Amino acid sequence: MENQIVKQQVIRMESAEQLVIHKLRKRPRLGETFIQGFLFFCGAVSIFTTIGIVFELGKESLLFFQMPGVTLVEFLTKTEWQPTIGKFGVLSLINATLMTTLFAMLVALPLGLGAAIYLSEYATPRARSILKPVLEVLAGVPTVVYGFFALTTMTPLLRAIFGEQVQVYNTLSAGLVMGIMILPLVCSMSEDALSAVPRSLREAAYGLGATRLETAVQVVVPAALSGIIAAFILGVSRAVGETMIVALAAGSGPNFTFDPFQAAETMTGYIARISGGDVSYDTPDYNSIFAIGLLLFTSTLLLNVISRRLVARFREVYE
Amino acid sequence: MSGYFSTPKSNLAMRHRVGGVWKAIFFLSTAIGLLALAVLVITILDDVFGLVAVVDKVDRTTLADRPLEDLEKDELLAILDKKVSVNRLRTIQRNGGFTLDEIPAGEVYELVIAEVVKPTVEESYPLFDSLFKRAEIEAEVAQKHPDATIYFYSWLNQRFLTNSMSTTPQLAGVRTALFGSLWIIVITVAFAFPIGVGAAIYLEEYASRSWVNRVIQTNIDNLAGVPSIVYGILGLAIFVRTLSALTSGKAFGVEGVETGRTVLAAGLTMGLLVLPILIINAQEAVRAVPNSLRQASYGLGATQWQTIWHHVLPSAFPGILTGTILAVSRAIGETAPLILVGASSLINKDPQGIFSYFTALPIQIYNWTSRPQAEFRNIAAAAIIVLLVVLLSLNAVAILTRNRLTRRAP
Amino acid sequence: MPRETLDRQIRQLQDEVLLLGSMVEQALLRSVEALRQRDVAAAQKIIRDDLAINEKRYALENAILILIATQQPMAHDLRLLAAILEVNIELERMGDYAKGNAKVVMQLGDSDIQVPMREISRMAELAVGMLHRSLSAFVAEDATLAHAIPEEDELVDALYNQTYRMLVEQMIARPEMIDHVNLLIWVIHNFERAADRVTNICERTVFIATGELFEMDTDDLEDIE
Amino acid sequence: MPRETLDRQIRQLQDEVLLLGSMVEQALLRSVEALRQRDVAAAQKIIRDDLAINEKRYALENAILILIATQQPMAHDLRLLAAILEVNIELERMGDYAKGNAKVVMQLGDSDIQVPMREISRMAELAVGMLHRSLSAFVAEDATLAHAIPEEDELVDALYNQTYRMLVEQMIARPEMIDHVNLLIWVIHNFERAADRVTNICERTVFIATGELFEMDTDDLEDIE
Amino acid sequence: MTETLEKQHLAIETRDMHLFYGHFRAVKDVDLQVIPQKITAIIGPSGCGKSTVLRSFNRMNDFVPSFHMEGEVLFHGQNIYATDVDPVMVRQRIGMVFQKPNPFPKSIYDNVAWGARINGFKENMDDLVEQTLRQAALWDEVKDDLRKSGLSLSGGQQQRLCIARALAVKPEIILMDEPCSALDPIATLKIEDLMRELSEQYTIIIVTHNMQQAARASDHTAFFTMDEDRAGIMVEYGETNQIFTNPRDKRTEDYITGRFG
Amino acid sequence: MTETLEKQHLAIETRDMHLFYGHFRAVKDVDLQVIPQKITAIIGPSGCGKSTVLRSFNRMNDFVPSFHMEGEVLFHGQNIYATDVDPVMVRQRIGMVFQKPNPFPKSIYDNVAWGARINGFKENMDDLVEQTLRQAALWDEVKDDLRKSGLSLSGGQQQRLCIARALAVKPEIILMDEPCSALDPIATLKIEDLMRELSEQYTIIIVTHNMQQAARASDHTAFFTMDEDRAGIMVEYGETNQIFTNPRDKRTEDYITGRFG
Ligand SMILES: Nc1ncnc2c1ncn2[C@@H]1O[C@H](COP(=O)(O)OP(=O)(O)OP(=O)(O)O)[C@@H](O)[C@H]1O
Ligand SMILES: Nc1ncnc2c1ncn2[C@@H]1O[C@H](COP(=O)(O)OP(=O)(O)OP(=O)(O)O)[C@@H](O)[C@H]1O
Ligand SMILES: [Mg+2]
Ligand SMILES: [Mg+2]
Ligand SMILES: O=P([O-])([O-])[O-]
Repeated sequence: MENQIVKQQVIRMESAEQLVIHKLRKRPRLGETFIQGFLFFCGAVSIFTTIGIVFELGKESLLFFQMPGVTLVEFLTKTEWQPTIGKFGVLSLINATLMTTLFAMLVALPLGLGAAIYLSEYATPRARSILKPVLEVLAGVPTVVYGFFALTTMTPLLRAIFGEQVQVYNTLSAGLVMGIMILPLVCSMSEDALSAVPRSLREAAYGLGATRLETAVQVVVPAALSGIIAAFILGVSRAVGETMIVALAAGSGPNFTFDPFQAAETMTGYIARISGGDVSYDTPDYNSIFAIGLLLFTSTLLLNVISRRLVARFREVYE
Repeated sequence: MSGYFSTPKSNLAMRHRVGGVWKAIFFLSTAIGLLALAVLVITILDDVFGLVAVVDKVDRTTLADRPLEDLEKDELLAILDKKVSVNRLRTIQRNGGFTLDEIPAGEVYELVIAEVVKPTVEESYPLFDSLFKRAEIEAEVAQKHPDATIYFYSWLNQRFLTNSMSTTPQLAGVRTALFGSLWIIVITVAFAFPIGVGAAIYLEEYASRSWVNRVIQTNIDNLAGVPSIVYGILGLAIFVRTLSALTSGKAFGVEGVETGRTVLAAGLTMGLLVLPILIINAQEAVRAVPNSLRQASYGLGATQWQTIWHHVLPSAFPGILTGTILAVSRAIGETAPLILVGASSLINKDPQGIFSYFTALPIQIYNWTSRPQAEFRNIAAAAIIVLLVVLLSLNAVAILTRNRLTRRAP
Repeated sequence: MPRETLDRQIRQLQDEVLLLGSMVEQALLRSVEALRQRDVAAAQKIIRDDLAINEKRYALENAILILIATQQPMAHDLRLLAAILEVNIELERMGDYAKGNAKVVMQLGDSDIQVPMREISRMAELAVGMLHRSLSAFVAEDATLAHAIPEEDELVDALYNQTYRMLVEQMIARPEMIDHVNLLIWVIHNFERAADRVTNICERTVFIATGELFEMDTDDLEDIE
Repeated sequence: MPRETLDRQIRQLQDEVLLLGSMVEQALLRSVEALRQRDVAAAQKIIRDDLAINEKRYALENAILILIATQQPMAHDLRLLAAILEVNIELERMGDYAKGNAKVVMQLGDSDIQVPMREISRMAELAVGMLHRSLSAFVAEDATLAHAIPEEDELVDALYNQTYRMLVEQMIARPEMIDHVNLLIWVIHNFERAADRVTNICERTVFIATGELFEMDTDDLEDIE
Repeated sequence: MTETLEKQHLAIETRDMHLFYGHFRAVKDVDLQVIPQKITAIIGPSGCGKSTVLRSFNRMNDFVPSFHMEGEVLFHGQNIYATDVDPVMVRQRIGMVFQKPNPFPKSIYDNVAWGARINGFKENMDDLVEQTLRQAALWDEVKDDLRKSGLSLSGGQQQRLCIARALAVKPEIILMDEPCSALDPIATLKIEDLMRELSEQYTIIIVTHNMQQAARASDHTAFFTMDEDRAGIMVEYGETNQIFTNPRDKRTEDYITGRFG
Repeated sequence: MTETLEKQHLAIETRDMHLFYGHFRAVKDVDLQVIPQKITAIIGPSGCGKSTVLRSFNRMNDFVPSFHMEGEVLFHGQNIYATDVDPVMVRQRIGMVFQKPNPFPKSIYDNVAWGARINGFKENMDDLVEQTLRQAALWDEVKDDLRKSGLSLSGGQQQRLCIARALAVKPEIILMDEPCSALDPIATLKIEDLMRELSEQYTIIIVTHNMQQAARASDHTAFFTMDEDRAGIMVEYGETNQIFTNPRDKRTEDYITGRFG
């Protein structure tokens, strides 16, 4: 009797087994394969973009350097930039770029970090939930507006303070306003890094009898350091690549000077000015913007790569 | 401190003092940031509103015995007929795409002012001066422009929104630029959204750790940091020059557009520009979908696409949407690439399709800002307000949509 | 209310205890019957059946250990299990008494000794009755009942003393029967001890119900054992 | 190696078992001495001291329960605790035997019964020796030793039989002494049972060491008890 | 215990199973025979490969790119890693419940119905939902509002919802990876009772860190540990009762008595 | 038990303590008397306010803006919520160890030294670090490389590092909020042994979800539960041995035997 039951069960199971083998067998899913192919193409579009950038910049730059009178050495060492008369020293442009960047970072770094610390360590959640978006509005304002701001407010302000030595177009004004523009970026990224530091770390510090400042500066900031540095570097990269503020406020016309009150054209400003009118193709002017573009592209790329590395390292620790 | 907790050796008082000082410093940093925002807004408002001193080229009282505003349409038409050449009238009608008979009295009135009265702003004053130093201003105007009328003027007005470009600040408007910007945005989104979301899904859901995918990912991350002007150069080289046959519409038999400096080229350039941002935002949204959800789905015997379509995308959608809108608002404000692909601030004809020449809001702002006359600064400020309003409403839409979607699917 | 598994398993254990208890009760009663009938075969059967009692005891003990190891009983559950362990040991011992009686039956054979059957029967009934009720109280965790049962022990003791005297008289009367009479003394002694052990079961019942372990008073002569 | 608390507490328990064991050994040996001296005072002391044994038994039992409730012992630890619980019960019972002997001493008073002191002493020595070694084996978890000890039970049984015969002869010779001789039979019986109980301790030792619970063979006449 | 069992009587059988992440051998040479309609627990120290083993039973490991395996995992006598086997199909037959309750952000009803729906369930969905929710001992608590979001339930209820969801696909085996580690003790006990009931119809394999849970809730227990090269090995496999009262291997004993490491 | 104790002999005493988050009364009317140099466990179902109570003992709740309390928490007879008491000082005297090991991303040495340093410790820091690491039973495992990051340790080691770090500030009381819930059973038992050793010098209060842990590791146990309005209340408080073998309150019994809810 019992035996019979077992046998029946075996039979039932065996037929189940047939069923299973049948059911487990693979079946083609064409739709899914097609979708996956399409999605891959979407991912690849960005590669085409990069190739496009590198190829175009490279090709035109090559044309530029093949033009008579243009040498790479001269390009990188001379301080005078007058393509129409055959002077190709990009240093004056670079110098102006560095100056505006420096001024920008002098504003953005301390204020951005200070604000970030305030928001993440001191402000009540309610205050933070209001203040942070308000600050981020600053980041959303188009840069051409900042250019307007530099021209109509910052420059008159500087002239009011420092007098007539301040030219209408000057790198200081552009740089300071750029700093204001970058401040929310630095603040927001730093704040993200700070608040990504687990609450438990702060509680640990408080639990040891630390004050708020000690906790913030000695525990939270070091823990978020690579994230903060990444924010700084990204800020620098942003400043280097920023166009509209300098185009409007820093002046048009290359000028190799260290005087912050003087007008001086940056790399981006130059590109914008030259291409603003109807440039005719294959002129020195036209080709030079590609060479400068290439310079811009490589330097910002470098900064971004470093910044991203740091963020990745930061993530590794806490995620 | 009392009782048990008062230890003489405690360094606490000192530590609390230092803490207080630094707290003040940190707060100050935040305050300066906020202050900057406030000053920015005030600067703009300062320029948008204020007193103007206006001198009419033709005295209004010579045109009619009543104030011009009160005239009937046919009376106004009569003035036009009398004072404006037939050719000029024809040009106006052709450019505007209307005939004088169709339009309402109000618009005819505008024409009379613009073509006959031709008021010129001799002097404009910023808002705060206008409010607080009105007397001085009146005195100054009375002295410099004895026949000017002074009144309080908002540079941001209906005419500003509906007029197209003009070389006269009072008559210039942003309609063409607004349409240009809208066209660009539509093209940008149509191009970047599907590709961006697709790429994000590919990278987050399908990509294995092969080098191809790593390269794609790194590449996208780095593209996001490339200055916008470089995209402009790219757009110039590719869309405007190399592909000019396509972007000018010649390849499709469209006539009348000679170069590739069209809305399409600008939209595609902007599309490339926002694509990495959009991908990264979408990736973040997709990544934020907890893995447990996917596992749950797979564990029930779902295929990969079923999992993505039914669970990952719905959950990520609010995030993707906000990410897209953020990317779009970036595109609206971008100026530099448009300069390179050849937006021309002098266009006063609305774009008729993707193969039209165009101008855009930020280009208009840039152009007006860089002009020397003070009145252009006023309309630049007005255009800035328009731009900011567009941006803010987009953001508001983003936030609202996200909130609604997240509430529905908690 | 979770812990269904634990509850079910505890109920099973309690059932097993009752089963073991009734096996022991049967063995005790059957040993009296075997003595009455001088039925050697029945006695042998009792001895054989004691193996089953022993086995059940070990099985129960093992089950309790497994339950403790796998179910982490606490508080009342744990006290209950500990108590079952103890009751289990007591029951097995009582089973041994029945076996002892059976061996006596075998050794007596058909000797013409006078067995005070009425008294022995009465003692057995009393002891088995106490056992039965103590197990009911145990399973029901009825502390009141458990408190009442040990008092009946006095009856058993009285019967024991009475029967003991009768047997000693028989010894004196028939010295050649001393060996056999001694065997009968074992028998009544076994019942007396069985009743004694019931007290322990009652102690455990009170322990489960209240968590208090205390010795119930059984301070009487038979302690000389 | 964590579980220091559990290990320490188990060691303490084992020490307590050894202590209880030595209390019981003392009580048994002292009961023999009291019998030899017919020392009623000493006997009374033994009876009083039995209270301490009982108390210790309950304390140990309680400690084991607490340990099970709080330390979640498993596998070997759990078997050990269960075994201690069982050994604990056995020891307390053996303590009762000593008390029983003491009561016999009190009842004998200065009756002129012939006590086979040599044999009883020898039995006591044997039984206590077995107990002592069984506890050593138990604490050391020495299964080999535990297997060897029960075999000595035969010696005790043989002595029991021999002494029993002597006592029965005395009964026959002096029927007026039957009551008192019966008391002496209790005494030798107590030692015989004590030796028997040692077997249980050995069973538990094997159980701890191997996890196997099996009854050691003690199938001999005294099972008629 | 297992030698006498015919292979068709086993729910899952592994043969010489080795599991790798890249070059790292995470689990070594496992021969495990899971008895149907019983609860089998896998216990062992952290990192010994419990989850890896469990996830190899329904090819959840396929999603880890570096993962590969050697040997066989037999289900109804068929190697589920054979090339012509569709992992999606495997997962329909062998369901899974995860460590953290992970209901879909949908209604309770849809949570249960979704899996059945994509697998082509055509009959009365309402009945299925009710039936599986009853099976998962959740019906009474949620029947008043099946439209409520699955996320609005308490942790323990969510986990039971996840179980109901798995049942709705009509699997034969349910894998559970520490299903109670995010729950409080009471919710845990409820899930254990539920497992016990389910084991009348389903084969359940549960990974747990909580030895007591394995002891309480399982019929068979497999103890894993790591050998010198950090590969997980199965040290002992047997009836739960035996493993916890009288393990055969010293390492098992040390682990369950807390004397390991 | 506690009535005979003079108040200066108590490590912590609460009087009519009510704890609120905004308008929600999370914990109601607790009168708890913590015995010094003993381990006191707080157990109870999820959400009954265990953590809230624990964190009120060193004013960690101050960081929750909506939190406020009524009643008194006495430490050496002084209410630590009195207006003139500095919470920073309270936290120096009453240290805390958290659920997830949270070493600073600094070296092992600095992890231990930091707390002492900011609190003005002026003596030999190396000695202090060694001594506290020894106390935390971690010295032997890390002495070879104190420069290594605290994060490179295993979970159990990290938690011991966190304990060492707390000890370095020389507190009198150590609060632990589920210190082992992120650890495996073996690491857990190690921490429990450590607690036992530390209780010779320190008063330890531990919140745990794991009843077995409370049973194993504590001297006294307080059982909390929620009343009808979801406020936490202390149901029973007594010796651990008694609570787990013979609780006085039905609710305690139900909870520890797993029959609650
Ligand atoms: N995706 C993965 N890639 C590489 N190695 C992995 C991966 N998942 C797990 N491992 C490694 O495989 C080993 C076994 O991991 P597994 O998660 O199976 O252990 P476990 O026993 O489940 O541990 P736990 O109890 O902590 O969950 C570990 O050494 C782990 O580091
Ligand atoms: N920061 C807070 N704001 C508002 N309410 C809170 C906060 N923290 C806890 N609560 C509430 O207070 C009550 C008690 O929470 P608490 O965390 O103390 O419980 P618990 O017993 O520690 O629970 P668990 O065992 O889950 O950790 C809960 O109802 C909880 O929702
Ligand atoms: Mg795992
Ligand atoms: Mg808590
Ligand atoms: O069973 P006992 O030998 O102790 O009466």
